[in-house]
Amino acid sequence: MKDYFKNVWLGVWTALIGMRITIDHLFRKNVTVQYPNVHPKDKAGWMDMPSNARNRLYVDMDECNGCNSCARACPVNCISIETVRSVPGDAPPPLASGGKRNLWVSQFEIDFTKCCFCSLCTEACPTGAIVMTTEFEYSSYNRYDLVYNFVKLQNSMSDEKIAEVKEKWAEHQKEKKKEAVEPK
Amino acid sequence: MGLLNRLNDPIGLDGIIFGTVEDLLNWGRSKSDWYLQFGLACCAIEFMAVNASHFDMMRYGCIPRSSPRQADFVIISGTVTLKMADRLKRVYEQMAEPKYVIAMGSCANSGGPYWEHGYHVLKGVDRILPVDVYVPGCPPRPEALQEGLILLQKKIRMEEIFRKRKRLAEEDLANQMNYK
Amino acid sequence: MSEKKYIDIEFSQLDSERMRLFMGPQHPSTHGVLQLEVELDGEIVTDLIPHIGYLHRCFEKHAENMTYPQIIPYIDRLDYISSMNNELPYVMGLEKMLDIQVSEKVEYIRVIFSELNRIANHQIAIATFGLDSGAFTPFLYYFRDREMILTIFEKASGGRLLYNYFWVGGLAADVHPTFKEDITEAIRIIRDTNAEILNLLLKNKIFIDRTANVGILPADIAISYGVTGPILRASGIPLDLRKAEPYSIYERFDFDIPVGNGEVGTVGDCWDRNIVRFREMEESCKIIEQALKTFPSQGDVRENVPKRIRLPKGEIYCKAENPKGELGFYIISDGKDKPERVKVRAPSFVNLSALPEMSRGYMFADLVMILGSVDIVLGEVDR
Amino acid sequence: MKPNEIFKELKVHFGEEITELVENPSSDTYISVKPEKIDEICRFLRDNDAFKFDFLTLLSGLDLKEKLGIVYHLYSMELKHRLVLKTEVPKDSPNLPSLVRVWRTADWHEREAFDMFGINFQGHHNLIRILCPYDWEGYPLRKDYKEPEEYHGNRVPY
Amino acid sequence: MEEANFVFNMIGENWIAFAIISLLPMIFLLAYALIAILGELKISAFIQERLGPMRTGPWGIIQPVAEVVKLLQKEDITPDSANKPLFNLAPFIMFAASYAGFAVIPFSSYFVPSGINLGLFFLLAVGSLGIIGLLMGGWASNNKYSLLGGLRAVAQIVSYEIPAAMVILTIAVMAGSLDLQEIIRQQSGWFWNWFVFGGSGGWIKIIFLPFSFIMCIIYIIASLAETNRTPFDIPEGESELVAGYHTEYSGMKFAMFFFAEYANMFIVSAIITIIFFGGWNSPFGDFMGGPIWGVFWFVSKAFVFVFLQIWLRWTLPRLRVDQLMYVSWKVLLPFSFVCFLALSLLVMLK
Repeated sequence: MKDYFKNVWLGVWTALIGMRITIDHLFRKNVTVQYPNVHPKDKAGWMDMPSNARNRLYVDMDECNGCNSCARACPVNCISIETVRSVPGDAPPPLASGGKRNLWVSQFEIDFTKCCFCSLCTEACPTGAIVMTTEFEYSSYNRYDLVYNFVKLQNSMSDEKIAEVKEKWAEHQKEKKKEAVEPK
Repeated sequence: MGLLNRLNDPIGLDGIIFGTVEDLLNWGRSKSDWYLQFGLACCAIEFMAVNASHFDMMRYGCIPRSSPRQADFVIISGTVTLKMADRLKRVYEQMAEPKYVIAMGSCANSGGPYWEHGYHVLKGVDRILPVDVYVPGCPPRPEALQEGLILLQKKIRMEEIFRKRKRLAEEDLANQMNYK
Repeated sequence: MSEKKYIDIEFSQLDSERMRLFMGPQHPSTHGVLQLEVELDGEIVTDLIPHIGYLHRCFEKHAENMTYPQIIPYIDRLDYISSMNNELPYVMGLEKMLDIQVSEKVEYIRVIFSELNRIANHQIAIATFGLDSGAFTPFLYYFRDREMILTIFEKASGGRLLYNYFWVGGLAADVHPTFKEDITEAIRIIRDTNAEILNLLLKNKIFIDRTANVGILPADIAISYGVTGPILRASGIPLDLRKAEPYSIYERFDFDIPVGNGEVGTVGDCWDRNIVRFREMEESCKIIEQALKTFPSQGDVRENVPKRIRLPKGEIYCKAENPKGELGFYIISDGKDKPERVKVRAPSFVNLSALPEMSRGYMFADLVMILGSVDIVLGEVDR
Repeated sequence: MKPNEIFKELKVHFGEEITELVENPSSDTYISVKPEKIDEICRFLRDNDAFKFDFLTLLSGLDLKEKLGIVYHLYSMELKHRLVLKTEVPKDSPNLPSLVRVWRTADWHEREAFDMFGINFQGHHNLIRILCPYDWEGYPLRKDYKEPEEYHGNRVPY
Repeated sequence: MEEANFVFNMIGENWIAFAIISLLPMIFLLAYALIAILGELKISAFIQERLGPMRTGPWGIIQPVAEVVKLLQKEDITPDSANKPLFNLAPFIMFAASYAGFAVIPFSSYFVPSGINLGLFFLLAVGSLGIIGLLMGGWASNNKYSLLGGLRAVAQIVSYEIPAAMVILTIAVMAGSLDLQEIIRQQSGWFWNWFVFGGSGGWIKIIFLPFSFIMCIIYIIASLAETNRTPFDIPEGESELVAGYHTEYSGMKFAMFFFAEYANMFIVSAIITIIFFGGWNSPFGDFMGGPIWGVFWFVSKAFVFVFLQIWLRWTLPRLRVDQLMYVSWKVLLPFSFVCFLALSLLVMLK
């Protein structure tokens, strides 16, 4: 009998305690960050995005030497790079930071529908061309808009140029073959 | 809220009346999106975070419903496996028209990290459902999902309700003419 | 007793049809894509068959095709609520095989972040459990606090949920400068909220009625089912790998192992499981505070990170105390840069296998509570 | 108790069934056993007061090219020691006794090994697929596994 | 007793008057539902330190309008295996039952749609009609979750009718009438004349104050159960039963259920107001009295209880079915018996 009344009392009392807590919160300042109006990059408070946040990748084509190490490091193989070897004497312009380049990067494609944003590629890159940015607003209506070809985007090589270097390399190969055949 | 911007529409009186009504209807649908409580994988945790106090999905008029019948859109938040694909399709079919799909995260977009060796992973939810908005990220930030949501609302606002049938019929006719 | 038997016979003669209910994979309280085939007699669960595999993402197949550092992002995605804890046994195992000694600072950061992530995990566990019981508000209070922990992780690693932060031989990046202050502040707020939740949810009479004496798992059955983590401790067995087989630098810290003692019901019921998690959060706070006091701020976190990992031939079983139980990786190497086989001992998978045993004979509404108290993550169950 | 002591003890009791003790400085030590009486060995390990292996931590299947391997990781709650047992079965007849009656946790572990490798645990009450769908074909974690082209109308490869 | 209906006084007793009278609660109900839905969203948000709807109009205040516009457009699905007539009828029965309750609710001393002298009894009777709709919907959906929800709802409502009826019986004894207007008139004057404080007259009632308080609490709890609100929202308990009896409903039919739920919330709040808190009476004697202010007092008192329901919903967890029965039969009912006896004694002493 004592337990019965105790239970009934506890039922009412703990409910009242809970109600006191919730009414307390009713008049507290709310914590919501109103996203489109307050952007996380605005440095609005402790919730804002740090500068090392891992979001969309960016490739600086002026820095890329086409070494393919990011593609090898990528666990999901979302980076596909096509390069064309340059013929001697027709080397691509050097890197913006001064290094030498031997490869024409004719295609640098990152499929952001596959990327897992692990930042292993940025670690592997010897020149620091591929970096993680804080840009995250790139939702789209079309899946194929999420495949970024940085060569096209940055216009580092035009289609004609790609065709030209490819042709040059093919010719170079032919000549080499000839040279290899001639000594016989 | 732009209800009257169709007044400038050069279609005529039809356009004014239907355009205004259409705008109102679209406005209602875009501002009151009830979503299906449906979490699949990692992205579901970020999806829950979007519901939580800091991001508060309800600001957009999104109220969680656990029955697909009452939901307006579904957020595919995570990897869809082949075992799940049939069930997902069924859940989608149970939803009442008009219905929308947001593919959240890499896995839903194209299989994500599992696209290469995942023998049991559906490589992209668009193979079974018509996806309206693709939100990239693995998992996307809560803000990124909110951006996807705003895109979806924009899409709903642009929809045609009344003239769709007429337009489709006209297009059909034109196609037939071309065929002849 | 005899009377009860008599009643049972009476009821068995009644021609009542059993109902087969398929709960999930789309169901608000299956914590993901679990399917439970429930046989109901009225409201009583007479049988339960879990169908899992709706999130089978072929982790082990992927691991065989990846180099060792590339596996870490996939390990994050196993138990996506406590990614830091997931990475820890894997990198420790590899370090043991490669014979790498990591620096003091790395060990400290690893412990601090593991414990923070344990808090975050338990917050979600209790929050979703409250949600299952119908209390929506505690869920959001916990998520509000969890956001602080995630921000700390993001500032350190760059990722909000999946970090790829613990690397073999070190860490991906150094911690941010305001790391200590952020964590001290976070712990203060976590403790405040915990005090609130204790009154709002855990001590609520309705909540106690829902959870006490429900889903009892006796200790011997728990061991036989291989259950680990808070569920085992709630059954009264103080097994915690941090104490039993101390790894990293856990032996330096002073903390207790909370066990279930049946305060409001029986040992090993749903309430015990939650209160164990709840108290573990406090213990984690204690560990973090101690670690912050002696935290060595000097040192490079990446000095021992090998450029290329090639394991010697052999095998290792490395384990650590995940928030959900003993997480183990059984790594077999054949001397190449890719593992021959990586097998995961997923605590959720094992814990879930005890669910039918726990829930038989309880009511359908209890089933939801029992499932919630097991605290599964389907990414880990199905792998 | 160290694995070599356990090995000696087991050798006394089971003789030929216990093949060898494999020690490797950089990795775990394990005991190789023959598959036929694995359930008896495990029951002995569980019930003997010197071992008290009451906890099956992990049961994993392996693909060893010609054979299939099964690895048991055991742990004793009371004595706090661990043991690894390894056994091999031929690929064309992968049969060995089930351990469900020794440790109940073996139930799902064995189903998983069956699902992934096609190891047939005799005496298991419910040996069906667990992770893959029930009508899935092939054993995915075998090294020679080829993923199907189509499953229920959905294309599988990317 | 003057006839209390301003419509009849103004245009006489003809069919136009009847039409107007029957439509007035509907207009009120529509406005109320919009406010209550918004209130629910906003209050829950503020309790959880969120903001709630923000992007539909300023501070999201026209969110419910958008919802109605949306629900009007949704496809109305009738499942193939459902029992179609019952499935389609259920929401209407549910709504009609709650709307019928408005027939006797006195909004003011000069307005009650139908001034029958059995008002209290009518409310009790009509309030239980709704469960037929519930059960119909649950059964006809041919969904196991719906069926479980429907059955639970019936069990719950039927058992909570009894403590509620006990409370109403007590009030009938105290007021000596079943006419709602009469009950309210007996509580006129200052707020200590309300039945929650033991009714008018006599210092002896101070001894009986605890009993009348408990009676009030019993009715509040029972009313929560009758409207399926937390902690008694078992019929639609999301975590177990997906959405309970309305799992299969979509579009406008679902809106009817939704609407009926909010209408029910108002009805029970109105009953609490009428039988315990003096209905349209001003709490401070003649201050702000009169029929026009009466509407204000009545509606604002009722809204306090609607707020209480919302507040409780976002605080408490949900009970289990057997515990629900326990609360009804073993807690509320004995307590209501004791209080009934005590308050009857009070009536005799007065």
